[in-house]
Amino acid sequence: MTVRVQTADFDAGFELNQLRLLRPDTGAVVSFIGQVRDLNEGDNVSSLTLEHYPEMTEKALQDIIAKAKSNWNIFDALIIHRVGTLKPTEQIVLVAVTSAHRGEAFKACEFMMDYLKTEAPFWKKEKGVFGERWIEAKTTDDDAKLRWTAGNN
Amino acid sequence: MTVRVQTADFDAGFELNQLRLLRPDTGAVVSFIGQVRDLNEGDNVSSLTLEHYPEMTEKALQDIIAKAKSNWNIFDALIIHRVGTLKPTEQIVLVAVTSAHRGEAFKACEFMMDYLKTEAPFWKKEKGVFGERWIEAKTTDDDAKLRWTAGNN
Amino acid sequence: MIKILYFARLKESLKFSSEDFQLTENIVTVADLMAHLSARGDAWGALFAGKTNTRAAINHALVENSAVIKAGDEVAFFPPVTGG
Amino acid sequence: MIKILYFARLKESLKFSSEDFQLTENIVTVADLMAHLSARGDAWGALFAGKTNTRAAINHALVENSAVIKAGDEVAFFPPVTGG
Repeated sequence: MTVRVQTADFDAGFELNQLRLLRPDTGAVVSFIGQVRDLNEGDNVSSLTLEHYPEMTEKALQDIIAKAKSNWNIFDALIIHRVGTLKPTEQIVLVAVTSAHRGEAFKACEFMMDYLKTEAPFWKKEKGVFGERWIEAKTTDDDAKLRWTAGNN
Repeated sequence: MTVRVQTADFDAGFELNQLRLLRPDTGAVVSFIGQVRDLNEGDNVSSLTLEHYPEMTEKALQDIIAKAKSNWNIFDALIIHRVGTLKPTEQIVLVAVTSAHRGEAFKACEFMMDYLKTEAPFWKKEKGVFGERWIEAKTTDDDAKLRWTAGNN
Repeated sequence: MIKILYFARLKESLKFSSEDFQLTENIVTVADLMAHLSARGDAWGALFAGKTNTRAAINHALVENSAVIKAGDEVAFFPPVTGG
Repeated sequence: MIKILYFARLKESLKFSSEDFQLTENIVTVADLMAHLSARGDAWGALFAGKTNTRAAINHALVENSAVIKAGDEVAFFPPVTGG
């Protein structure tokens, strides 16, 4: 149950190895890596700056892991989220989950991403030829989260 | 669209980095790692041997990737599957998918695993205090695959 | 007294990120506080209006606008989150 | 002539993995071939019976038992797959 918020990059392969070897009865590791796209809404993006609410962020991420653990039979979970200014193709976030079998790990990982996108206090601002602009929240992210409470899991 | 069947282990971190950097507009990488559990049906397992149908395997895996590509808007996909004799906690399989946004990558990755479990010609035999035994296919795997044709995606 | 924090687009439009604030009898909920702040005019008027659909947290937990504020709380206002 | 391959549990119970086989007029489908092989007796009788629910492939593609076999095909029999 590890949560880290950091400006530094992370080594996804190292983290996944650590996580999967925590228990010898682990059968499945599902992970999500999010990275900065060089393109958003049709415009070239030169950098992305992530602001967050430091006193709240780790608690919010731990709450998301706790929710995932109460919903599915998972062994362990990890969230690493970067803040600060990032360039296209840099990694932003790693969410990884282990379990005995794949079904629970897939669901828990996607659940965690859907909650992270709607409940963790991060805000993105992007720079490009257009100048600077805050990225708008997507209603599709709210819809993605609502799926999990609509009995559709 | 890479498929590899090999006895050697793989470096998941290296593979994920290669995959995610293929396109600068990649925003999401979803991956599954399967590993040998030290426990199956309540019995300790000392090793697992994977047999396959060499002339058919790569084609079957490429077909699974092609199906995923026709169903979802994904950029690229990778399947590495090991054969031969493996010990508990060794990696068996890596399935990874990239896309612009996470929803498509999650669905495509789980789809590929569900099809791999029911259509790719691999067979597992495990050893332990119980002797040797072939692992039985699970009807839950057939059910998992059928979800994708029942309009429930 | 409570502490109020502002993040992202809100912080930028106000040009500051936090203030200490004296609760009064008629400010009971987050919605009451938002109405009070909006009445300051200028950038404040736009703060909780329009498409930005401001979210609030009390003591580091997301809350609805009907949540009750008490002395000593840390109240934060921010736009819908966009991490991940 | 066709080639028949056996994998996993089937290969083990037969103690060999492949054979060349002469198609006859009354063997048209995979199901016909399975019936013919079963009639050889001993391990063959059990091969396509019981819980093992044998799967078949023709020329490296999974097929139903109603699929038609033609000269030159590679037909494979194996248990339900268990990779991943």
